[in-house]
Amino acid sequence: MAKAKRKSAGVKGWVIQPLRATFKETMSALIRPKTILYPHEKKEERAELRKYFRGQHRIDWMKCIGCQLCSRVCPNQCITMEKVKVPEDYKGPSRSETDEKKNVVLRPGVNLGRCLFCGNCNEYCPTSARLNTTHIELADFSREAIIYSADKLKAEGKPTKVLKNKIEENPQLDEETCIGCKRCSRECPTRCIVMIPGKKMRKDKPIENPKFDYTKCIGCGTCAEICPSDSLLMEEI
Amino acid sequence: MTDIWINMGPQHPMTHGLFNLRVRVDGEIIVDANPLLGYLHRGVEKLCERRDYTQIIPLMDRLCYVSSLTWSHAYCLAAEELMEIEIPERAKYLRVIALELQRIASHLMWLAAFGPDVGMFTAFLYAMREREYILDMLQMMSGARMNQNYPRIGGVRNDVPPEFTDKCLKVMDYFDGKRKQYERLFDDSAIFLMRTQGVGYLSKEDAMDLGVTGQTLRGSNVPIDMRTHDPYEVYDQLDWEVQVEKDGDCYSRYKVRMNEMWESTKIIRGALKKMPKGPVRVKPPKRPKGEAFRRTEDARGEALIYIVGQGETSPYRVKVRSPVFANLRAAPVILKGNTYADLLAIMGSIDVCIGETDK
Amino acid sequence: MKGTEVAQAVKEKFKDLVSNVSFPRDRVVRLYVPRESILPFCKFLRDELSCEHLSLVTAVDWPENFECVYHITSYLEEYMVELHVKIPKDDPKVDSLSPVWKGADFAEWEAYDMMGITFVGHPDLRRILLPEDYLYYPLRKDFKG
Amino acid sequence: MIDLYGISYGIGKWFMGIIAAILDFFGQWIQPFQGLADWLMRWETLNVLAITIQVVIVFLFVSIINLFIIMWIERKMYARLHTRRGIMLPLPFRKVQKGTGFLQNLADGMKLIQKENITPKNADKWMYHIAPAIIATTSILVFVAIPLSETFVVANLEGGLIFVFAILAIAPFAVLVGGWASNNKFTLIGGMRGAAQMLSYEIPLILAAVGVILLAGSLNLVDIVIAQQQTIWFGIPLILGLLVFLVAIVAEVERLPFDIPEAEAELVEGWATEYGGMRFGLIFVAKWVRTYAGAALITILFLGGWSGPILPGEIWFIIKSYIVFIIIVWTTWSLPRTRMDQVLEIGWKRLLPAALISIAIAAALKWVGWF
Repeated sequence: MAKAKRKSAGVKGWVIQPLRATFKETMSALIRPKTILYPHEKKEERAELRKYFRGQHRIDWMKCIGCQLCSRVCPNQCITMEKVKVPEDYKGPSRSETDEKKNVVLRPGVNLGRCLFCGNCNEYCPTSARLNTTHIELADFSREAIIYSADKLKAEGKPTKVLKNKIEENPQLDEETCIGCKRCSRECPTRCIVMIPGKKMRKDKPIENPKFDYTKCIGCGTCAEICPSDSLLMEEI
Repeated sequence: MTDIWINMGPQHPMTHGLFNLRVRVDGEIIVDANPLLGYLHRGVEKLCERRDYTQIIPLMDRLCYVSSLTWSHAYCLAAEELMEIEIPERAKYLRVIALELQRIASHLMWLAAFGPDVGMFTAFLYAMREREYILDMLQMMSGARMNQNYPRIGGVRNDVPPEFTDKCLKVMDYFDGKRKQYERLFDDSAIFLMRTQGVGYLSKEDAMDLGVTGQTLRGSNVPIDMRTHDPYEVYDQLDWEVQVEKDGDCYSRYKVRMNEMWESTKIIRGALKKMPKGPVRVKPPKRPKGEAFRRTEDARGEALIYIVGQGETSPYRVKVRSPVFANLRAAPVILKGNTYADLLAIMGSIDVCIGETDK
Repeated sequence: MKGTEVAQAVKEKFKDLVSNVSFPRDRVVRLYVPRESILPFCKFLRDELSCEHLSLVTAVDWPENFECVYHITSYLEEYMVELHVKIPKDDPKVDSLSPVWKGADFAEWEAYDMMGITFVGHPDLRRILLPEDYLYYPLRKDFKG
Repeated sequence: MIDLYGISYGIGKWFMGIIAAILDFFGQWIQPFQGLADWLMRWETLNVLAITIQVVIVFLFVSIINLFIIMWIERKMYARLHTRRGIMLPLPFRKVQKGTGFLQNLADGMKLIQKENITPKNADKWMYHIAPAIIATTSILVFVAIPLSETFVVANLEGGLIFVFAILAIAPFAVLVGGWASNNKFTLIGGMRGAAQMLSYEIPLILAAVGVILLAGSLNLVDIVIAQQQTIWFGIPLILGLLVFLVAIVAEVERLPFDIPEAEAELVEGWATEYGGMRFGLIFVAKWVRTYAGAALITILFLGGWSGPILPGEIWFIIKSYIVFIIIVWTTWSLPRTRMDQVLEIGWKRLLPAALISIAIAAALKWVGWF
């Protein structure tokens, strides 16, 4: 089984060559060792590594429109939407009609115990409201402490009007089953739905069907989720 | 009866991961060996059936913590085959760069484990130090050191920052310069040669019959590399060579891996030079139908992912072929007749990663 | 060898046993074989068509039957055969390929473990990833958590 | 002349003088105290006390001061070899991590002392507990015979070299005992390997020293060094013997190229797997003490002992032995581990002939009349 030796290291190989290698490394490290003194020096704060770094989440409340898209694309279902009470004169965007009546906004909270920092939520956020910080020291003493509520993740920025449909789906209406309840138009975070009279009649009145403004639609799927008669279907653009 | 069974693992410094290698030794000679798996089984294939196509990518990253990018890439490649989409040229080059960086990082991790296996702890720290520079580059590309979640179905997550090319070339120069150091430490060290040469012999016929792939196969003089055998991305347009060694012992496997690392730097340089400008991502369809598979050369061998789609947002069946799973099959064959102390050199040269083996 | 040539060679030997031949890629051929003839078919592949390497054994749980998918590679001729075998649900048995390729037993172990397909002629068929006394086959579609 | 015995005697006499004075003072009223004071000041009592103090001084030097220094040297040295920073224990109130970490070993020792002492269920309890004690005591006992200078020596034995080799050879026996008594497969294999290695390395070790004995014409370690002062360091004509001795001493103390009895990759922690707490600490520390003993032996036999200009002899001795120790550490962390059969092969096929050649060279030199 054993085969003859092919390469012999020679006399030098017994000790001298390995010692040479380690000696060179020792000399290079004598004054400045290569290790980082961790709590004082942090690698992720180096400028060139910071651009796409995925650390702890922050949510820009002035950009977030509460569309629930992040919680939908999250592989681990670690994002839960919370209804947060706000003062009546709150100027944040993104309040669907129901929320505005109740003076609440829908904002994501993150269970960091489950989060795997994949960055999907950032990627699909239609308003780029989700920010990634370089903060990574998130360990804590209890499980409750790493469930971050919406308030804790709050960051204030400037509101934006740019909406991008990154999920690339749009709702399609099945007019046959629509009952005209208006829930979709009330819950839509971008208010891209207007109700117009449709073909079907009920009690001699036309049933109001939703009409979508696809330039504003972000494909979040809230309307399809909320529809009581399942007449909305998300379809690819 | 002088034979004794020794349980190596799951809590044993030899096992790089969680598995149990039961070894029967007669004095110092190994008579029989039997790997027992399943300590890290997470049911990835079942989990894939409950997630949609995009959400599987971070899951695939976690198949192997050492070379995560190759797995998510293999999945994306198979999914693109299923969806019948062609990705942009720049994305292909970016993927190649990321894959080769990941391959170097994975091999360095292997070297870091192989060093202590043959009793040289110094190699562990040297290799880990070099790996950190490579991981910096991956972090610059994708935003995470490990579990990058970088490839996407239809491209990559994001374009690289503009200063990436210079930084990456600098790291490659540094890494090339270190080659001499490693050769002095390993190849010129008589004790290292004593430990690896003529140890753990695997013949060419056995290697092919047992379904062994990757460096273990190439160490046994079979020049099969999926990058040229079944070309994907732009490997066929770049200038590089498949690394083969003639004698199927530990030293051959070691040499193949070492040579591959510096071959990878060559690929990265070529890809950085040739990389065109343009978009990095196209939109994939959501509900594909049909079945598809793609093979890639993982850092440990042939990775094959087989996907069946049924027109749903999540696949009907995903099957992962782990190279280490097949290579472990060869372990008892190689081990038989060697001494107990050689077990480490042999298992180290196979490069076991249990994350992808148990799935 | 191109996929079409392989299909030609296979069809000459096993005339009407081979069905549903398709070519997903240039050097890949996908075909269906009845489960009785899998062992002679694979022997033919290995001996005549120089398929040295069995990559993968997959089991898929379709609503009406099981299906075993074998990915078989030829290193020399650089092509691949994707072999499908349909297995009825009430009798999930198929011949083991371990006489043909030694490395097949590990892959078949996993298929047995996850999908409960019994491989006749396997040297040592037992649970590999799951506990020895586990009752269920988790990758079947009727397995609920 | 000031020597270790003289200093100890002085300390003892001074200390006893105080006690005797006090007793004498009370002796005015209580007669027997006067007799006791007289007895305390007798030569025999003071002699015993002086020897005790001597041993305590050597023990303190070996196991406290010297041990901390060599442990610190090794840990810091191989950290730099790994391009790391190594131990750096800051004081609790300092925020910035800047420190040499000299007290880190003390902290580690404190931790080990606090650990519970676990005995495996089916272990042979007596043997299991006695093995680390044997190793620790014999390791320190080596220094009884090792002179730091002409006068700084506890026991200037006539057959000092024989005593040192005999004491060094006991520890592998304890390795076998400890490995066997632990009732564990890994420890058993480790213990067996330790015994086999001892057999193959004891002989080249002693044979390499035979050349020195021939040249010096004495087994007394002090005489050997004085012989070197009169001629040249024996390391220069007997370079082969020096190399053999160095390799054999590394194998003897089970350091890395030859640490197969505790190959941590395959045998977890080798024969010491089952030991915990301070028993493990003793084993660990004894390894360092033995390595230093080896370095000291090389210094005495080949490198001229304490001979050197300007500085006092003890300082020269310590400097030389530390340099040898550093060389041992450097090789330790640059080489992989050999295999069991290869260790025996190196021992019997390479080192033994080399040692014999070294003896032949020494004999030839003696015959020519240069020494």
